[in-house]
Amino acid sequence: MVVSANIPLGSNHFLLKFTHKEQLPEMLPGQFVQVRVDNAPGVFLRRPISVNFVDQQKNELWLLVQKVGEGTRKMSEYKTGDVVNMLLPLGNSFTMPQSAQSRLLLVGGGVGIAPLLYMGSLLKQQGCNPMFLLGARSADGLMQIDDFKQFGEVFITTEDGSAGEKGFVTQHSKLQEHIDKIYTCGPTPMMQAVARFAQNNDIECEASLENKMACGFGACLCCVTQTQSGHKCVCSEGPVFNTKELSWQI
Amino acid sequence: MVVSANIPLGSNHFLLKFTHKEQLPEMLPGQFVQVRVDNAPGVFLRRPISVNFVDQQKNELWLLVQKVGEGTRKMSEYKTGDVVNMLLPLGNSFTMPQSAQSRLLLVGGGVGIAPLLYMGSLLKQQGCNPMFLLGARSADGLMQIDDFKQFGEVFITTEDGSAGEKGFVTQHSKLQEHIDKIYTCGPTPMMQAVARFAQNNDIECEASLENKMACGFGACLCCVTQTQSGHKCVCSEGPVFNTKELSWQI
Amino acid sequence: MADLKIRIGELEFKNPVTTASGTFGFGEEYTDFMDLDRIGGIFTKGTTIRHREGNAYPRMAETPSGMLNAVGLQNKGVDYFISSIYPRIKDYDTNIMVNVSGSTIEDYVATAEKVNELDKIPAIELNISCPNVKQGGMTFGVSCAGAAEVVRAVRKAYSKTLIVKLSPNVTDIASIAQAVEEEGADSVSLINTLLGMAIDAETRKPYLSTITGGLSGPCVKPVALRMVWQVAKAVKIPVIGLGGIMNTADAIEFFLAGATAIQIGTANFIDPAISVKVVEGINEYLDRHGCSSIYDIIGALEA
Amino acid sequence: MADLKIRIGELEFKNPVTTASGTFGFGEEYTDFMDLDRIGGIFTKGTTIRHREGNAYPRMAETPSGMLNAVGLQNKGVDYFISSIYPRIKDYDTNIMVNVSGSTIEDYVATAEKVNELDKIPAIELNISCPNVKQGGMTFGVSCAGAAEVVRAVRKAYSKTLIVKLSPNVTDIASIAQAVEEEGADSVSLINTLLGMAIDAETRKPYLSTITGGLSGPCVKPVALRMVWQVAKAVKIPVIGLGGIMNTADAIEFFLAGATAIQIGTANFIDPAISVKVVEGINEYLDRHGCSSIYDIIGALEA
Ligand SMILES: Cc1cc2nc3c(=O)[nH]c(=O)nc-3n(C[C@H](O)[C@H](O)[C@H](O)COP(=O)(O)OP(=O)(O)OC[C@H]3O[C@@H](n4cnc5c(N)ncnc54)[C@H](O)[C@@H]3O)c2cc1C
Ligand SMILES: Cc1cc2nc3c(=O)[nH]c(=O)nc-3n(C[C@H](O)[C@H](O)[C@H](O)COP(=O)(O)OP(=O)(O)OC[C@H]3O[C@@H](n4cnc5c(N)ncnc54)[C@H](O)[C@@H]3O)c2cc1C
Ligand SMILES: Cc1cc2nc3c(=O)[nH]c(=O)nc-3n(C[C@H](O)[C@H](O)[C@H](O)COP(=O)(O)O)c2cc1C
Ligand SMILES: Cc1cc2nc3c(=O)[nH]c(=O)nc-3n(C[C@H](O)[C@H](O)[C@H](O)COP(=O)(O)O)c2cc1C
Ligand code: FES
Ligand code: FES
Repeated sequence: MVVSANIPLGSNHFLLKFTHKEQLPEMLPGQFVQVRVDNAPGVFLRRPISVNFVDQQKNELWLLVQKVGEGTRKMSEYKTGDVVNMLLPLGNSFTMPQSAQSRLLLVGGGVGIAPLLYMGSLLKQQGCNPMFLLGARSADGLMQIDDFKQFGEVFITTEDGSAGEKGFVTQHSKLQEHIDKIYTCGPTPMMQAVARFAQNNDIECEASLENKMACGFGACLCCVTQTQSGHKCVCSEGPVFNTKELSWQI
Repeated sequence: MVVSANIPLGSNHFLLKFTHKEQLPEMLPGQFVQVRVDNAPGVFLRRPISVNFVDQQKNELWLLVQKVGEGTRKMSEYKTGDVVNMLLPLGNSFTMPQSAQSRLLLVGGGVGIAPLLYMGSLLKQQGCNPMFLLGARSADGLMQIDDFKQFGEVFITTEDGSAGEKGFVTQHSKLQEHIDKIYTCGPTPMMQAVARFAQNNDIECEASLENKMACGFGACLCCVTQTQSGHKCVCSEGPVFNTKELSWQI
Repeated sequence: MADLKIRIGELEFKNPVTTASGTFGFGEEYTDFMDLDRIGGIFTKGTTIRHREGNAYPRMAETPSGMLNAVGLQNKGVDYFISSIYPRIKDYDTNIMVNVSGSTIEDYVATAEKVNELDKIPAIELNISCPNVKQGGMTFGVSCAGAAEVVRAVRKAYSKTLIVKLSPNVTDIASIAQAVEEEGADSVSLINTLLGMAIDAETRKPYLSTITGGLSGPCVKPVALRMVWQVAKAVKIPVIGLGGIMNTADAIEFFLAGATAIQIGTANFIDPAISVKVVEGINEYLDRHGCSSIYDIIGALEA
Repeated sequence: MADLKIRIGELEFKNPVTTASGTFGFGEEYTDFMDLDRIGGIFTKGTTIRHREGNAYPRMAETPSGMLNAVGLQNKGVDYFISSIYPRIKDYDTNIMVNVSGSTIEDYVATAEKVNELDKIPAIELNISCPNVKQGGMTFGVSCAGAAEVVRAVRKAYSKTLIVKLSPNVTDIASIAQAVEEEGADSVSLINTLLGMAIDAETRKPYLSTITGGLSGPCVKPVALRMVWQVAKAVKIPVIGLGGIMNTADAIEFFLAGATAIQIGTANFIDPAISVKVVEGINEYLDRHGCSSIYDIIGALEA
């Protein structure tokens, strides 16, 4: 894959766009890629990153990345034209709603909004009207809002109140309205709160997990999460799970 | 140290020039630096490189480097402005001749010519007329010839005859003439042949060794060479040795 | 094109490159990336008599040039293997060897007996060295008596090629290899993971739910090479070498140290097609060095 | 500014950061780069009763995230140390501890006796774990009986703080630590190097003249941490932890695992001023975590 753009977003995030000489394989919403980060000190394993968006026309893959350690820091230095080795697409995907009339809420926190953009774009394509509820610590952590707006209404919370409603996503007023299904990705405590809300209100809920991975394709069994039917691999049997299936203490 | 130039020389070598905001410490001919090569896969220890030249006016240090592995390959990618961590200056030095009238021959092979340029410049400064005998596998491996010519007469051998006399440095016709002292640096077999020639002809000979090093400043005892008085550290008690002192089987 | 065929016990391998247990699933996980038929063999995920859930998450930590794992032999048990996995994988044109793990001698024996019945499984690898399970596993592998005892029992129950996988967490691996050889093992494979630990300085917590785990990857290669070299000198049966092999050069080093075959483990996670590339690389190396057979370099260290 | 003082046996250290034997010469090699008085202590190069030439060159090979060495205890002998080195270093304001090595019990005892006479050497580190010498060295360190025997003998001859350096090349390091504790050691330090090997695939030769050598650097850190944690749980005497410490976070990990002090080894080669930086880093960490003393984090792993 060849880097076609690297766009800084705020102080801690960046958007990488990649093209490929051949046509990109079909990618499903919720799937991820495994990036080999070369020449980064201490980085031995690949780094899993969600598919943020696929631009069919431009044959382009987008990754939205947060700088947290050496691997993502190195990725933040990628330049247009750099060639990056990645495995893709990996994992299962969010499931499409029963009907286009369903009231769908996509709840993202921090960089966990990444897979929701692609999911939102496909929902819109299929005639749904997805709503997005995006949370961040502060306004600086909000990204791609204009992109999301292309595909549906966007609601925002920030912990410090610097944008949208103040508080956590689970405190947003929009949650008072009727919702049929929630798709969520973000920090585990946030997803658990969302799952609890969904459970209490009898809402379908799918969450995309971000467990630590070694292989990314079901070979090592390192990335498991406990489910109603035992340990499941987040990389190959996930990353998307119906939250009812997960053994979360919620 | 800040890279001020990186000049490719032939296909396998390059010349790095560094400046520093403060005045460079005095460096002696034969001394070396220990370069920390960051972000190169598999490179853990520093890499020792000889002082090739010091440009006092420009406050500039030159390193002449051959690409042999990951460390030197990474160095070949340094760009003007890059900041490089190095320890310097390390090691002892070539000793100046008894008299400015001495007939001095500096014999270098391959990238082993590196320290001879600086030594030659200082000899010239002190009123000597050094001669340089530089060997390479082929013309492509000859470097800095014009720089050497500034400080003395230059004689050349190449193994394939593509420049200068064909053969090894020790076969060069110049060696038939009277010589008082030889300074040599290059592949060990070459230096041993030079040392043998010097011994047979009762010529003083100093060789600069390139043993593998871990620390570079006498702490680890990894870099030893066997001498008449036991193991000596090439990094701190060398890299320059009078060849009589070395326990070479010659 | 040199001859890459090697033999372990009665069993012929088309080439000496195999994949290590626990890093290659049951092979199927890799079919998107490579052609399984091109490698010499596959060692399956550790299989036990009963279903095991393995250890709690987190089970993995990255370390300098390596990783720690604490999977803890998660697997669905040998019966599930026989009924559900074996039928899907048995017709690959490569040697499929089941890695037999356990906590008691009875379990090892029972599992080996069941696998003995499978036509297309020509060998087992007896894992007496897993550091990630509370009972059994490594405890057998760290003493000569323990290793001999379990091999003796399994040897009686298992008639095909028996490979015993040794633990590196011991004072004298060569004598354990000898003990195992005496009990009739056809081969020894080494090394399993080194017992290690990782801590998050900021949270003050261990990275693994089990606190300690098994270290693998290039960081362990110097230790693995040394042990292969020590064991190859000490036993007559062929040695299968592994530990940190990332590329062809690493593989060659193990052959020179005395390994008859190699396994590739953690490297599969970084390049899932690496094993096929190493087969090609070995071929190229042998040609370049004028060798007509892989046996020309086995134990050929010039020391 | 937290209190960094720690105590090992009778001996107080101004801070818990010391430098590892064989990687720091006799301290003098580092005075161009740092102020020796700012670290807690220095463990000298291994010192033997007689002059030793050490092993032949080459003695070093780089490995993934580490290095192998086969120096083989090159040193000029204890008498030379006393007459020529001691006078030059004795007045540094830091604890200087002689690393006492040997091949026989008599040699260990004789060396320890001589060092016992030196006013400004408050402790020795008994190296029963060097993998780079043919006789003695590691052979004592790999069995409880051997370790106990040499410590018993030296304990009688040496009246000050006795630290025993343990080998990681063993099945059960905790029981060796216990054996040594019973014989009156005031502390154990671990780990010495892991026995490893490196081969040049192209030339087919080992990189070291001795074929095998001692592995150190970040690659061994997971093993070292695990052993420190095991030993700290098994003994009451303070544990000095080392193996792959490259920065403050690494050092903190060893304290959390149970080390009372740490040694920095191979890292000195890459940054000769690293030990002072780690002292500063520990201070900063303790402040940031609201700790008033280094003892607040020793053994404080939340497991
Ligand atoms: C399926 C999946 C999809 C992901 N998608 C994205 C994405 O779209 N954008 C994005 O920015 N990140 C994503 N992540 C997280 C991303 O993989 C990690 O942030 C990255 O691997 C960190 O690498 P590093 O070398 O920068 O940091 P490291 O040095 O590896 O780690 C820095 C810190 O982050 C912690 N950390 C690292 N990985 C994880 C993890 N998986 N879970 C929890 N803590 C972790 C470490 O413990 C450490 O404290 C995803 C993860 C998964 C499993
Ligand atoms: C005092 C001293 C001065 C030196 N001056 C120069 C100089 O001015 N210019 C220059 O180009 N090089 C010089 N060298 C050699 C240089 O240090 C090595 O070429 C470099 O360290 C190789 O690093 P690498 O990562 O590129 O290769 P690596 O991957 O480390 O090695 C590649 C190959 O080169 C071999 N190799 C590496 N280092 C040495 C060595 N020291 N001796 C023999 N074989 C070795 C390795 O075994 C391997 O086969 C000097 C060495 C010393 C000790
Ligand atoms: C995630 C993981 C799981 C493993 N599971 C097993 C196992 O089930 N049985 C076994 O014998 N070895 C197991 N191992 C050990 C490997 O087979 C191998 O011995 C070890 O990883 C060293 O080789 P490497 O450095 O090439 O990975 C496992 C290793 C890893 C990394
Ligand atoms: C070049 C070198 C020489 C060493 N010499 C000695 C020695 O003389 N005595 C000793 O007890 N340990 C010696 N060691 C081992 C170190 O003191 C230390 O135990 C080991 O290197 C692990 O720590 P590290 O990873 O921080 O280097 C030596 C290590 C190296 C790298
Ligand atoms: S990361 Fe290997 S199985 Fe999921
Ligand atoms: S390289 Fe360490 S003493 Fe010379």
